[in-house]
Amino acid sequence: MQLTEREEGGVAILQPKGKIMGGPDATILREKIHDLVSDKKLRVVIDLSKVDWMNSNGLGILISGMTTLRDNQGDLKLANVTDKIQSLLTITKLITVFEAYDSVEEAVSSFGARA
Amino acid sequence: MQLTEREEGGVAILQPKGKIMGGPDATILREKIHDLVSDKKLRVVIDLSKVDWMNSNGLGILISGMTTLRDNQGDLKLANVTDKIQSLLTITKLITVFEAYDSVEEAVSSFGARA
Amino acid sequence: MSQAPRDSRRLVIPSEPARIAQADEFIEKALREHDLPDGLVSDLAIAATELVNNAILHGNKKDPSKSVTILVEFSSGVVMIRVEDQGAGFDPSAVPDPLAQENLLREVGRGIFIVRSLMDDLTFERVPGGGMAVVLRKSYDPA
Amino acid sequence: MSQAPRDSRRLVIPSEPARIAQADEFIEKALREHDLPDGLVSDLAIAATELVNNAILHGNKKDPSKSVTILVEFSSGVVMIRVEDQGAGFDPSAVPDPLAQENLLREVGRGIFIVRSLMDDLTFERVPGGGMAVVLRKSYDPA
Ligand SMILES: Nc1ncnc2c1ncn2[C@@H]1O[C@H](COP(=O)(O)OP(=O)(O)O)[C@@H](O)[C@H]1O
Ligand SMILES: Nc1ncnc2c1ncn2[C@@H]1O[C@H](COP(=O)(O)OP(=O)(O)O)[C@@H](O)[C@H]1O
Repeated sequence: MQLTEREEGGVAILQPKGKIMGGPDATILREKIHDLVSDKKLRVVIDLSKVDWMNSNGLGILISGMTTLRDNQGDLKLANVTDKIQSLLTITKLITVFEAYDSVEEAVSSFGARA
Repeated sequence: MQLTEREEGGVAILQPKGKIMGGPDATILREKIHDLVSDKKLRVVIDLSKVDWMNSNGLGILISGMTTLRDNQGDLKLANVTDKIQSLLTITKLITVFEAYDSVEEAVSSFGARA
Repeated sequence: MSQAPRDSRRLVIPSEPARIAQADEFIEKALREHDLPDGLVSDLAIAATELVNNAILHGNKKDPSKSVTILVEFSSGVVMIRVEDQGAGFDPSAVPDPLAQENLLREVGRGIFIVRSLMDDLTFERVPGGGMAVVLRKSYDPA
Repeated sequence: MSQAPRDSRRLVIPSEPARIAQADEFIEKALREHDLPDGLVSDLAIAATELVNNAILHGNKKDPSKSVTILVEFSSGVVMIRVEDQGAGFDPSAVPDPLAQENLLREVGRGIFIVRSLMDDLTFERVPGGGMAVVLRKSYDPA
């Protein structure tokens, strides 16, 4: 997994790329989330369009990112959930836990006006 | 900061040693907490007896450890809070947030019977 | 229907979390050589990496002196992947239900559930002399 | 009361988070050479490391090509520590109250509050040409 970051309208957009399968992946994303918390960038969108596939490790990363941000008065939302990931979210019932949008733009604007 | 770990009655006891001032300290403790979560060791005591002092970084580490464990159905409690740390917890009102015990034994037994 | 000849491949890795990518590459290469379609390759890769992660983390507890053995076998339109560790083993029936409301926000505990959902079959064996072997199977359309 | 001669020391570090330990060592060494008691040394080390962390993380945003300058001065029973970065500066009055109920469980946001609590005085200056200088003062009993 590679991770790139950009900002749009006061929202941080993280784009993981490749496969999320374990090993160093969780550490990379966890440290990034904690950097964002320290920088008070508490509104985060994960753009999943470039993720080939993920296993339960990837799901765990998304959950811990979301709970960490919520614990710090922020939130994490998903954008561009691929069919493969959608079906994992469905069978694990995580679909009920995440807010997901069809595009980064929609996810960003769901946060409302810049704080 | 150095970190050692032991187990007692189904409870993981982490003992940081030295000063907790930032830099790599937070990463070390965060990765340890996540290893514990992955190993389903969800009852954790932090023994502060060997900590010379900590700044707000140390307080942040304790908070994120506690919230991460609680998000995963576990908990984090403090033992052997030194006078210096006690006064930091008091002025920051974090004293109302943490469960603290005078000894590791009391903190361990506060978790009740082994799950 | 022509029966493809049996193909059996083995990889042994030390129990380091970063080795997961090597295991995945080995498995995906074998699957692609048997012309499995993309969707099936990724389902199998998802499932197999779950088992390898478990063997490294839970079985061998990241002890690099302990190894994980991965066996991939193709025969009669079924791919079998067997992941063996040198750990203490475990009781799969004791794993908590990841769909229970109180577990939904936990970071971990969905691996075996996902493997069961994606594969046709999942079995657990204790290896004589210690360790656990977990075996998944999935049918495919042999070329 | 004899007035100790003014002692002024400077350390310049690149903006890498791991440099915090070097900054702490530099500061504590100066404080101990002036025979400050243990309790005061640790209060000053706590406060000073807050400012250095802020300069590295928030001011210079971990850009290792930007430096943090730490000045420690003793004069007339007052120790002054000045931490200067090359960042964009900030408005200290806009920092949220860490004691507000909704902020209690946040990981960050207590640094400046703690420095104010432990020290006698804390001032913020914009450095001409950009950057922020944060200055703390604490009185002590000169030997
Ligand atoms: N190879 C193994 N050796 C020992 N224990 C295992 C093994 N595989 C799985 N387990 C146990 O089963 C539990 C559930 O595994 P799994 O469903 O993959 O979720 P996770 O790995 O995220 O905890 C693990 O927490 C562990 O206790
Ligand atoms: N040197 C600095 N340059 C720019 N911004 C700063 C600086 N120091 C502090 N800040 C701002 O003030 C906020 C509060 O700082 P502080 O109370 O030390 O808490 P924390 O560093 O944990 O966020 C920081 O989040 C940052 O926005």
